[in-house]
Amino acid sequence: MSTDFTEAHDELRTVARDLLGKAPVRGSVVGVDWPSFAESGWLGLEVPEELDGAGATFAEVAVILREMGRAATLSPYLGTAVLGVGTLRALRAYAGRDELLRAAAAGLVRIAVALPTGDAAAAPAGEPIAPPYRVAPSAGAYHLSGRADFVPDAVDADQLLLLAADPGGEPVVVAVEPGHPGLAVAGQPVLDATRRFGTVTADGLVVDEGAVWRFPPATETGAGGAAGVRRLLDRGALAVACDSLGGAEAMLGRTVAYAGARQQFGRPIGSFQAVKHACADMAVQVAVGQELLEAAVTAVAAADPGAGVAVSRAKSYVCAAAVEIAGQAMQLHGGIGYAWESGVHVYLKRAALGRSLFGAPSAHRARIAARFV
Amino acid sequence: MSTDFTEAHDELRTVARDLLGKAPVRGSVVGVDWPSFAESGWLGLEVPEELDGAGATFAEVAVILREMGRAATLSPYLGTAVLGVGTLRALRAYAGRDELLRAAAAGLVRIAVALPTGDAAAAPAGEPIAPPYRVAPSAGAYHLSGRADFVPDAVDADQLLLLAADPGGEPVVVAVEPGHPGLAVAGQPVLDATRRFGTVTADGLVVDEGAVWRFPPATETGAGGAAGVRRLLDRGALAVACDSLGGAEAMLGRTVAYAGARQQFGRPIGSFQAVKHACADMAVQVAVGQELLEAAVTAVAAADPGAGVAVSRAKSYVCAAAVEIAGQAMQLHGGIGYAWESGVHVYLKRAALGRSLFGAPSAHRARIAARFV
Amino acid sequence: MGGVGAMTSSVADLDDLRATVRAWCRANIPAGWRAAQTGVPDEQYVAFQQEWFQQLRSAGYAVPHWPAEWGGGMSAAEQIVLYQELAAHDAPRLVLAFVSIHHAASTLLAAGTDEQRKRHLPAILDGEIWVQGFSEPEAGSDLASLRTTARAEGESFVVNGQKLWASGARYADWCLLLARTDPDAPKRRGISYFLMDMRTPGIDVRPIRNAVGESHFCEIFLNDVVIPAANLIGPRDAGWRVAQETLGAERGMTMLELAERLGNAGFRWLVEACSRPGPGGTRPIDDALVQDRLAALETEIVGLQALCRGLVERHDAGTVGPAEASIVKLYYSELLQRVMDFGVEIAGLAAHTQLTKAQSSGWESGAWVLDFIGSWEWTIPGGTSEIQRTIIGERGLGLPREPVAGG
Amino acid sequence: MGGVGAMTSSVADLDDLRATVRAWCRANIPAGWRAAQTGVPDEQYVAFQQEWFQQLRSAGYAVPHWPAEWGGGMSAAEQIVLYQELAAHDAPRLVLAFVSIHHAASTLLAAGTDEQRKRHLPAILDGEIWVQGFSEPEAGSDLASLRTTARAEGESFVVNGQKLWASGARYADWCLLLARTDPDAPKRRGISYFLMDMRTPGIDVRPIRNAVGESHFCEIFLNDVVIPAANLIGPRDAGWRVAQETLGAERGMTMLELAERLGNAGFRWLVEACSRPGPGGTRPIDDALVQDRLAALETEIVGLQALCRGLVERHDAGTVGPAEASIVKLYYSELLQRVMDFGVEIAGLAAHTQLTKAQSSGWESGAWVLDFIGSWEWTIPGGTSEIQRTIIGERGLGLPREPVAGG
Repeated sequence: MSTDFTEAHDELRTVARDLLGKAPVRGSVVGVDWPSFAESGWLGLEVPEELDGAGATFAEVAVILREMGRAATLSPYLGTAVLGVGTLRALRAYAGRDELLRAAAAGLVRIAVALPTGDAAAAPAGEPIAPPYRVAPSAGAYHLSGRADFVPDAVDADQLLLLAADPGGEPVVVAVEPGHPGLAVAGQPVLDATRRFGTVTADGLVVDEGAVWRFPPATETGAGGAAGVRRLLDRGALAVACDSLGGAEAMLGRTVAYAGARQQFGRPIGSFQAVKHACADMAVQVAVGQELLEAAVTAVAAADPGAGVAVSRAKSYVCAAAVEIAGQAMQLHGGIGYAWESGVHVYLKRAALGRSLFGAPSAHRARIAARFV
Repeated sequence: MSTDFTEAHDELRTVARDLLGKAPVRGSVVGVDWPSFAESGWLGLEVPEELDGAGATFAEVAVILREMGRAATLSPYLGTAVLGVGTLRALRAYAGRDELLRAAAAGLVRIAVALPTGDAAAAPAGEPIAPPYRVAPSAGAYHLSGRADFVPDAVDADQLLLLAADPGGEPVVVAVEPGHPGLAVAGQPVLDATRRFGTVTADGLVVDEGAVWRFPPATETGAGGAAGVRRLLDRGALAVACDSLGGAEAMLGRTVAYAGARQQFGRPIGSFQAVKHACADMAVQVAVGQELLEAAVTAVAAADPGAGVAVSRAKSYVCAAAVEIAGQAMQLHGGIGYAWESGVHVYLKRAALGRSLFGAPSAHRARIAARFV
Repeated sequence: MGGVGAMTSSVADLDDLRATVRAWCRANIPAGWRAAQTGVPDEQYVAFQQEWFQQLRSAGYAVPHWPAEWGGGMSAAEQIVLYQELAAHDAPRLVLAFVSIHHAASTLLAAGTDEQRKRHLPAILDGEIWVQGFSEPEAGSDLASLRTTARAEGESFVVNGQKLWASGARYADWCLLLARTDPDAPKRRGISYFLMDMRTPGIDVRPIRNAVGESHFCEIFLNDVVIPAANLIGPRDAGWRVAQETLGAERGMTMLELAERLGNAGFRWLVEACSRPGPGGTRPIDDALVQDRLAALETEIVGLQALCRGLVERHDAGTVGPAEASIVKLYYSELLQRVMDFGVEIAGLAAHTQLTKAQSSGWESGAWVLDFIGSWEWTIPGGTSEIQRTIIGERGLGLPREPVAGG
Repeated sequence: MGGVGAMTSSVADLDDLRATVRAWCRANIPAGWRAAQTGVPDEQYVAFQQEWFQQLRSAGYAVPHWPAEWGGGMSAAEQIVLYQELAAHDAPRLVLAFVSIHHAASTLLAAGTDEQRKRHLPAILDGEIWVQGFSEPEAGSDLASLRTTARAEGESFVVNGQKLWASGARYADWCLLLARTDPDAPKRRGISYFLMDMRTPGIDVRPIRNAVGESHFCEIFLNDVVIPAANLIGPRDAGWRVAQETLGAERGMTMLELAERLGNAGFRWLVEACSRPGPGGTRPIDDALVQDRLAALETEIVGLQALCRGLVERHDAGTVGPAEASIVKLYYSELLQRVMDFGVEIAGLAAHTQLTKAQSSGWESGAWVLDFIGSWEWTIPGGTSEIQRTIIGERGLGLPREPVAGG
């Protein structure tokens, strides 16, 4: 990576850490108000400059995601900037699509994308990924049915993008707004109070052809709908890994600070090897996780054909490590760590949920291993 | 377990530890001379009293095995007393069989039993276990062919018992002596210099009917050849677990002694938490392993129908733990542990081989898990 | 060979007892109590606990470990049977009375005066609730550095200070209190042990919310609280010794109960979670990887159960080793954490939608994420896992102690 | 932005270099060297090592990390390419010359006089072999407590003592020696650093057999060994500082090479072992459990490789963190152990019949049991894993040091 890039990222990181660190705390949950978001320019990082975006790449989005993980921020960034913008950019250039991208970059619209967010998101190459909805033309319109669970940021979204299979099995994206007849969006509360999910059910939903958007046709370089869907799911998985690494870094930092200050038996607990070596192991995990994450981010930003495996490596390693690190943080904080007030539980819950979101470590490892057999 | 039993075991253990501790060291290998063995009475522990044995059970054999593991003894005990006597006792009461049992108890004959000693030994219930040989009647005699690898104590054996399938698929045992035409026994040197294995090949081997011994017929209580073979393999697996636990205890003891004496940074290294806590973890593993082992030994000695699962629990846990513990012993001994002279490598190699012998931990866990599905 | 009745129960007697307890469980355990106790307000939880305690008491099952003269009298072998059956039938746990029937009772029996015993043991059977007032903000793992003071004034002591992590203090009638009576003595000396009436003026109890969102832990602020000298338990300034001697007294049977619960309801939930088809229709349990983990965890749980039974038997026989309780506590708590962690993994995204767990259950409620986080309540309090490893290394294996800081 | 040429190699240049090295490897790596070097006597091993070293030297690949004026001059990026290709083509390792080209050279370059450099650097290129004389029986992890003394006598020092774990001392021409020149100074003070000619009278080298049965480690007994004062390297009594400054100098590139070897031959052997049908005809790799482990190990190896590349780049840029070398060493050594342990498991009973391994290979010879046991040569020497964790905690994370024993 060139020095210029590194410096630009450092700057972005500093700004993000500053803003997210100042974000209001609701209960134990840190949120960012929408106007700050719109102003930040983070929503349109990947939106092309001609659509008033920053024309940047996933590498910059990754910086924001990691800082949000560090601060355990509650925000609709995953739905809008990662999945929403990512989905729209993966589609053919429809007029409506471009309008949406422009609105998203400006913070005028919040998007949620209904796609598989469980282990199905990590299906090995060759195993088809079934969209959660089916769409079929009928009497000049399109009929949509299906249901997706754990759709990130679905409840507050102004725009829903539903991943559906057309009668030929090709994946398409159907754009609908909440309130559309036949569409039901319901909140799905989770223990991790820093994330919002919903179920999105389509039953008897009818849209016109203009709302059914397609991926570019397959070319020799391997694009096409199926590849597009995979890339979207990889974005989701990698976004969670970025978030988890940020959280792990926060937990390591807090634990080291606590262990250096907290006195027991007449010395700081961090001077005991049991604590010191546990922190060292956490530091090793963070270091390895960071390398795997950077490799995956670079691959995804460059649309590298090997990006999928790199994502699975980062997702499986980082998200498993993040749970262990948050758990160790709770352990090494002693009673304080188990108290609600310390906020360690916020990171443990967020890491635990992140471990399952867009594919559990074992699912991603199965995808990696499929290459060996 | 009653107090009487416990006391008898304590006495047996003390005698064994004393004798095995005094055994001559050849290179780094501790052996026991055959006359001492014959005298000890350990060979005939499970031989009925009417055949000049002790009429004891596997529980007493287990005490000896654990002490041999502790001393890393090189001996043909596994071949003769565990597998040999066990096989003979599992068969119908042929005259030749009883003579062999009597001779084995008196130390007049060394036995090797050729049966599956790899992962096949841990096949889940319901999956048939294929004997390594096939036997078929032909012109008034029996023709035997097949080959077994890693047959414990095959090379020095005076008597071989080959597990074969008859034309109906029923397991039988064929008794032959080394030198029999068509029989080839070849040493199979292994890195663990405290164990002896051989390959036993039967090619064009002819025996008369008197050498073909059968298991008792199946009854309502579930005996029969297949069950008999399973019990034999369970004896083998459990014998290795006993051995591994003894080795783990020795390694824990040595490491604790070393850590209490060795000074670095002006204090015994055992006062550092990194060393102390590692020893504590070893102690926990030994404690858990001991419980699992005792449960399995009790079940096998009582021919409990649940013995197989208990054996698989003990084998998988203890043999995996023994490798970890020997490895930690090497680590905590520092440079000394890596030196040949310390003998730690002897335990590590023995534990590593024991882990694979009569079924790897994963094979035994698969057998345990078959009950859940 | 101590322990009254330890070796007297024949196998046949134990089989009879097992049948009796089994029948009692079937007749008495409230059907569907888990669902009914999920997310209930505190008053309902307390009422349910008190009611269940009295039900067990009528059967003679509430305090089996107490001496016969006070209402107990079961041998270790009998208690093992009792706790196995209660776990096998998924009985509610005695959470509220835990400190009362274990810590308070064993302290009273070991160090109390006859008057103190008569005052409190029957009261505990009638539902008197106790809390332990040991930890302080600056005295967690290093309990001996506690700062709460008890100043002698005539026939009384005047107590000032702050206690932390006092579980159930909100509902408690009495407190087992450690306080410093000689500020000049070295750390472990000069601490005395008191029975403190929680209705005494000057006591302020404030709940602390824990990581799973419950508030059973409390802070206790003590401001000129007057405790009569008659409520000193054991000799003055010898409180540390008394507390140490009675602290682990109940550990064996408690751990046995928890191990049996982990091996029954706990492992059953896990196998059920693995057997439930996922979103794609496949069952986790058909995956060799999941089978391997299940087999490993079952093996470890069986090992834990055997370890606990052995501990109880050896405790009864007076042959228990110096670090056995620490081995069991360390192993249970870390195994519990691994089991729950695996449950969280297996149950996947859906696991995170279980926002409440059944009150009165243990750490195996089936609400995986809450149980996972709740498992730190075992690896941290009562001596962290790090402290347990040190105890095992030093007392169990005889390894040298760390040099004391500053000399 | 230190490091000559660090950022100067363009991607195209590097691609060219890769092609060149690749072609060289195909033409020069002796076919079947592993089989030929399995179980050979020492003389053959030494001859093979010297020959291979000269072959690499002619290509300019033996000491790429040295300054150009001495025969090196590759940028970090170029070295990464070189080591990746050597590993990918399974080249023999430079085992015998390891201390010479890394520790000796970096010490000479950092602290040597011009005369010392001129005397030794070209000689090393011609095959001069060096050994490190640091550890002692009572100074292992606690190296600063070494007891070997060097007494000044006129223009010389007279050395007495004993060194341990001196790898390759039997073949060595010269020794990097640490000895105490001021017996009254505190531990780390008063140590000096010498270049010792191994042919000096009074040196007795005795091989120590290690756990895998090899004897490359030696004891060195020093009995009134006279070293000219001119062979002091760095200032007198400042040997500890010099040794510390140069000790980890080579770590980055060494670890990179080892990481690449683990990721190439090492992981390839593992996949091959998993793909070989077992006695029952089934292949381990068809088991979901084995696939999961392989994926996890490959992931960790890829992480290690990236970590090593990053370390090398940051080293070149002068931005390497204080504990990065320790993180890499700890992680590599423990990962190596896990990989080999898994190999032992997978290869089963047959693994134990491989009684010898290929000399000149690294710790990934395919002889699983020997490689597994050999992996402790990474977790113990050069600072045990325990020491590395302490360094990471203290220097990397800034955690407080342990109080020193006795004050």
